Order: sequence, then C-alpha cells, then structure tokens
Amino acid sequence: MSQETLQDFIGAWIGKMSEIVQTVTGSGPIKYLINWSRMYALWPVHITTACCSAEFGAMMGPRLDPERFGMQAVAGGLRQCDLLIVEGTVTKKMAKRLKIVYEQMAKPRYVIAMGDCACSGGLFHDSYSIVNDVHKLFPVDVYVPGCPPRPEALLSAIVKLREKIRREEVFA
Amino acid sequence: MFLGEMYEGIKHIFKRTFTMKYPYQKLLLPKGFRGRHLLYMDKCTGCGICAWICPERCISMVPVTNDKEYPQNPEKRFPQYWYARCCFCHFCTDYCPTGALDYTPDYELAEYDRDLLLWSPERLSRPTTHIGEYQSVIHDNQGVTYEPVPKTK
Amino acid sequence: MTANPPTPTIASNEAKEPSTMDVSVGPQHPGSGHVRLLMRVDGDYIVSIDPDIGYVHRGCEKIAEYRNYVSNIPHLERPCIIDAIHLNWAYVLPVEELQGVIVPPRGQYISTIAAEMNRIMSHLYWLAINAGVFSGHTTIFMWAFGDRDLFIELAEWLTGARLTYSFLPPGGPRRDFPSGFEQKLAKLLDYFEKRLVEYDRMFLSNPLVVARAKGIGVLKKKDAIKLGVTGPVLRGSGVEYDVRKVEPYGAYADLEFQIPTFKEGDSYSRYLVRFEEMKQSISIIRQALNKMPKGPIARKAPLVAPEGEAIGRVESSRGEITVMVIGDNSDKPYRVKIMNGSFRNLIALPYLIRNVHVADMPIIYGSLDYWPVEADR
Amino acid sequence: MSQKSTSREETIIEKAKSRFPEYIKETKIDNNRRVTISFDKDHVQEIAKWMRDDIGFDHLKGIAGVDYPTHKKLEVLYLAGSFSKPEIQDIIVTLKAELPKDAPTISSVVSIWESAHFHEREAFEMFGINFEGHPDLRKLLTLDNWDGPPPMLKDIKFPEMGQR
Repeated sequence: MSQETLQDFIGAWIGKMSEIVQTVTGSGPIKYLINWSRMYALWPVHITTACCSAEFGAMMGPRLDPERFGMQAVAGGLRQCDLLIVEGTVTKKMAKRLKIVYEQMAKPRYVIAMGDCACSGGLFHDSYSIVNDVHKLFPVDVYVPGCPPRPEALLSAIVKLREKIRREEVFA
Repeated sequence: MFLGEMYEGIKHIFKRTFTMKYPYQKLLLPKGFRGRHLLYMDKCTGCGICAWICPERCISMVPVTNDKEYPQNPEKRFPQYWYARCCFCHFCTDYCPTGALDYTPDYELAEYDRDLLLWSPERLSRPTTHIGEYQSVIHDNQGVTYEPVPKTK
Repeated sequence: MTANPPTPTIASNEAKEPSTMDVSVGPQHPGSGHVRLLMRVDGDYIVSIDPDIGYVHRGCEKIAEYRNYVSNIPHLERPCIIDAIHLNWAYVLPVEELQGVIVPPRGQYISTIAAEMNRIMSHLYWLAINAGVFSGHTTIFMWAFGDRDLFIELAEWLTGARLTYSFLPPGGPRRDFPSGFEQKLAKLLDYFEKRLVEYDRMFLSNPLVVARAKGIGVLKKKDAIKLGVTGPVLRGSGVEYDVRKVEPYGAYADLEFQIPTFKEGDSYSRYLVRFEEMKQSISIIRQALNKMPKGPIARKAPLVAPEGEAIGRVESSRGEITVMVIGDNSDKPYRVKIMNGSFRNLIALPYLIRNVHVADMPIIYGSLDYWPVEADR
Repeated sequence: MSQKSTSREETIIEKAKSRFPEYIKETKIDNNRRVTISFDKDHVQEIAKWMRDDIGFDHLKGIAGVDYPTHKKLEVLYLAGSFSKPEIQDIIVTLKAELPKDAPTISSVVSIWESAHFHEREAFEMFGINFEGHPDLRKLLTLDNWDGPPPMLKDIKFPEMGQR
C-alpha cells in the first residue's frame, strides 16, 4: 500500500469517526454534559487592556467571589483559559498584542467586551490611537455597557454568557 | 515563626463569610445611584441640552411615532441613548432644565448584540425593574454580613 | 546590595553580552499590568530594564481640546480611575483660577472628605494588587478588597458612582451629604481603624514580607530629588514634601496632620509611608467631619474661560498631579497638560530595578505603585 | 498677597535678569506662586544649570509643548520645582522657549535635570521637538510603526473629531 493510499485511507477513516462523534455529542445528554462542564470552568485570561481592570479586580475580590461560577482568579497560561474579558479601551498598540493573545487561546473561547470603550470606543471614541470596534478583531459574545460597569453587572454578563454556552452546539 | 499570622488567619474562620451570593442577593442601591436613565416623556421639551452637554455625544434627539400628544414637545423629539458609549456621568440629568431625566438603579444592561444597546425614548421611560433588598451591615467583631433591609423604612 | 548606580542605562541600545537574555514582562502578565518591561536578564540577575509604555495611551490631552470645560471632566479623570477625584480636582483648580470662581467653604470640606476617602481606597487598591497579588500574598488581597468595597459603598451613596465620580465640576461638588452619611462614615472609620491593626499583624510585620521588602530597591534621598519622583516614593526616601502642606488647597489649610516620611528609602519604607497615610487620612476625615461649616456647597461657574494660563496641583495617592490649562476665551480649553505621579515615578523603574534578583522586580515595581493608565494618559 | 511672597518671586526674576541680561526675553508673575520666564532657546542648558544650582529648582515637573499655528511658532515650557529648599517649595517656575515651527530643535536638559528623561521623549513624540543630546530619544507612547505626524500639533486634524 503506497504512501498516498495510506493517507487517503486514514483521512477517510478519521472523517467517518468525526461524523460519528458529532452525531453522538450533537444530541441529548452528552451535549448537555459537555456544555455544562464548559459553563462551569470559565478561566479568564490575565490581560488588562485599560482602566476597567479596577472593577474586574473588584469582581475577583471577596464580595462577589466568581469562583462560585468556576472562574479561577489568575490562570497564568493562555492554553488553560477560555474566556477573554476585554477590560476597557483597546489602543492600536494593545490591539496587536490582544490579537496574538486571542489566537493563542484554545477553542472553545469566549469574549466579553467589558465597558463602553471595549463596546464602542466610549469616552475616547474620537481619539487617534484607539480601535473603536473590538468585534473587528475577534467575535464578541457579550457586550457590557458601563464606564466602568459594576462588578455585579460584569457577573450578570457572565451569567448571560453561561446561558449562551448551555444552548450552544458542541462543535460550533 | 508564623504563629502571629496563623492566629490572625484562624481567627477569621469564626467570622461570618463576606461573600454576597450575587444572583440571589442584590444590594439595595441608594436613591441617587447613577444607573440607567429614566425619561419622563410628559416633561421633556426636546430642547437638546442633554445632547449638547454629553461628553461622548451619545444622545441623539429622535422623533417618536406614537399617537400620544405632547403639548410641551410639538415635534415629538426625545433623547435616544446609545448605552454602548454612555459613561453614566449623568450630566444630562443635572443640566436638564425641566427635570425630565432621572436616575434608576438599573445596571444589568449586558446584551448579546451591540445594536440592542440603542435605547429608544419609549424604552427609556419604562420604570426600573431592579429588585435589590440587601444591605451590608458592619459588626465590630463578626465582620460584615448582608441582611435584608427592614421593610418598615 | 546595589552599588552606586550611574544614570539609568536603557537596555534597548546597549550591546548585548552573550550571557544575557531579553525577557519581556509583557502586557499579558499577572504581575505587570498594562505595561511591557523589557528585562535584560543575566542568569538570576536583572542587568537593566526598559519600560515600554503607551499601551493605554488614549490621547487625553488631544481630546481635551475638543470638549468644553464641563464635559472634559469624565474623560480627564479616567487615567487614574482608582483615585479619580484627585485628577478631577487637579483639572478643576486651574479652570476655577482662570474663571475666578471661589468654591464656598462647605464645598471645600465635602471635596476634602471625598478626596481623603478616595486616598484610602486607592491605598487599599495598592495594598491588594501591587503589594498583595504581585508578591503572592492572596490573603491581604481578599482583606483589602473587602474593606475597599465598604468605602466604595459610601462613595456610591454620596456621588452616585463607584469609582468615576465626576464629582467636582468647576464651581464646587455636585451633591451635598445625604442624611445619615456622617454617622455611617464615622462607624466605618472606627471599624477600619481596628482592621488596620489586623493588617499590620498579618502583612506589615509578617517576616516573609519584611524579608522580601526590606533593603530592596533602595532610593537614596539625593537620587530621589535628582530623579524628581513624587508621592510616597519621595517621602519613603526622606524628603518631606506634600502638596497638601506646601500649597494647601480645599480645606487642608485648617486641618492638622503630619506627613509620614522614612529615611531608608527601600520598598518596605514605601509600604510604611502608605500605611501611615491611611491612618492620617482617617484623622483628617474625622477632623473635617467635626468642623463642617453650613451653607451653600457650590457656585455657578461660567461656561467660558478667559485668555490666560493657570497651573494647579493636588496631592493624589500616587504623588503630585500638576495640571496646566491654557484658556483662549472660548468654552473649550486651548491646551491641557497633565503631569501626574506615575509618569514622574516611571524614571525610578529603570533606576531601581538593576543588579537585583528577578524575584525582587515585582516587589520594587509594586512598591512604586505605578498605574500604567495614569502614566500613558 | 502678603508682601513677603511677592518679594520672593521678584528676587528670582531680578537674579535671572541680572545673570542673563541678553537672553531673558520677558518675565511674568501670575497671581500666586507662579513665575514665567521666557528666554532664547539656544541657552537653555545654561539657564537650567543656573536655575538648579543657584536658585535651587532641583527637579522638573514636566515639559509641555504648546502649538500656536496662527503665530507660526511652537512653544516648549519647562515646569521646574524645588524639593530641597522649603522656602521656595511652593513656587513653580515655567521656563518658556519659542521654537520655529518647521524644524523645532532645542538642546536637551537631561544632563542637568535627570527627571527630564521621559518628559523629553514624550514631547519629541507628541510635538516633533528634536532634543539634541538626549541619551535615548525614541518613541514612547504610540504604536511602534506609527508613521503618522506628531499627533498633538494643532494643524493635525482627525476627521471624527468634529470641528474645533
């Protein structure tokens, strides 16, 4: 069996297997189980883009304690994180690094645009060094208005994101 | 070597937990909390001072197409807020000559889609839906706890 | 011990010796915040450091020329959001000087009390993040943020917002004290004073913290003056300089308080300065609460500022904020120049973090209380 | 204004005038504790060294660039203050120098006031003022490959900024 036919055979075999896996996880309890496990382990990336990080820190504090939702405070490595919270204004200089951080995160990854500046450029919408729409860099799941939004508002956004994950397709 | 610090830490085991169970316990916010705006459409004259003073120019005066009549606002132009850009400084509420704008303790405005953050005048005039009935109480040696606000107040 | 360091040698244009390696403590880092510190490392020793700032540069000064005097306040106080009222006050002082507006005494007292509350919150934020999380002391992070939330609740009751108060437009504060505010504030100050004793036992006299901070990052008095650093960094090196005493503004002229200064100039003495300042703030608030005069709190300020140039300054928790406003007889300022504490302390970073262990970098960086958003403006 | 404090500012101006009669252009005392001295731009180092050694203004609070397109000139302001001398701690001296708009260059004062290191880098980037003799004059705040013009100049307009 020559090299090409071996690769074709393995390719076809893998294709068939992935269909089986998708049909199995696509319906019923397994999909719910996978989504439930994703919902309860949202580890945020430790990158602060601007001044909303003060309120992100306040949310990580003892009063709201997001570890009840499975959000570990400092996750360190990017591979382990699956939630990128864009905290505040994204300048052009930071946008370059933010894009790299987003690409390094493992799928499935979710993005919350926290604060006006991440949603639409907010107070500094007419500045020369700002990226106004963050959704041009990567798809954003939840927008949180407020400058800065209250820690409870951010936690309500995370509860909203969990709703979205629960109803999501496993291999979206 | 660390007995002082460990004793300090162990003492805290017997204090009450500081965490507020957020979705089930929400703080009762003071009356003047700068949350979402509340528009009284019968007082607004459509003068546009709020749009002028807004630091981000996020208020736009839009005509309202409903059958109600507003004697004080013939062209029926009311402020429309784009909450993706509003910084909640509430200069508009302070500078409004007729007092048509007010504070509400609403802060849960997160949306999946950014266009839903464009609040039309009718949506702004809906009363607040926020139910917060807990307050933080400081006990000298027990730390801080959260108790429901007594209804009598 | 660090030898007598010459002028700060910046890593980027130095010839690289074979044994050194560039480590970028970049914007994505648990311990650096929104700044990238390009560290040149030789084994476990840091040869030199080149701060690459500007990740949160939003051009506040350019935008300030396109907004009128009142709607400049929200975006001019965002740079140091943890200590928002001081930047707001520093911007408003020269504007009021240009317009010739005098804030009535009760308004001065309200601004002073709100500023001192904000100083305590800002020092608690430093204690939690810069001193706590950067050195891995998570207990003090949880304690300090817990108590900071109590102060934030009071500020929210007074001004309506948690951090971004926009509380002092030209002419005076926007609101008076709500009823019952003074009693709750006095109760919180008593509770917080007892907590400071617990902080002292858990953090300051903790042998681990002392071992990591004492004798690290020594900035002698002569160097501190030469580098022009400001705030607790300056007072930690023995220079007794505080704008509240040098040029009293608000109600500081008739309140008695000391300026805590320590001679050693190492990271530990900067910790002590901030702890003492929290105690001083508590006594300032108590004195101001007793001496509150009655009367109006604000005066109507015109929208236009005449031709001219004015410089106002304020002592924020990170140091002296100097703001220069040039008016040109219109409702928009012609030029606003902000010189705040973090940007002036930036030069101490490459100066101190040199010939030290890599593990000392977060301690020195944390003791400078460098808030990158404020430095980039 | 008490008599004692005006004399402090006037003594500084007298000393400056007597020391550099031909370089000092015009001096101004604002209402309190602010002295403005504008001088010829080629002698910035001498004046700075004299300010630091004889008078005692030992550190720089900041360097502000101000652009006047109508008068075709670019002003650079050095705001100096004093830590070591308590009697003049509350005075801020503004040394003002005028630069031509097309090629704004001035010699650097980093050798005199160490604290001017990052202020000069920021003024270089924001206004395009070239400080000769600065040890490491690089861009500080905007994106590394921002090849745009210095953003703070008045004639650099940004479309979404609206009218001035």
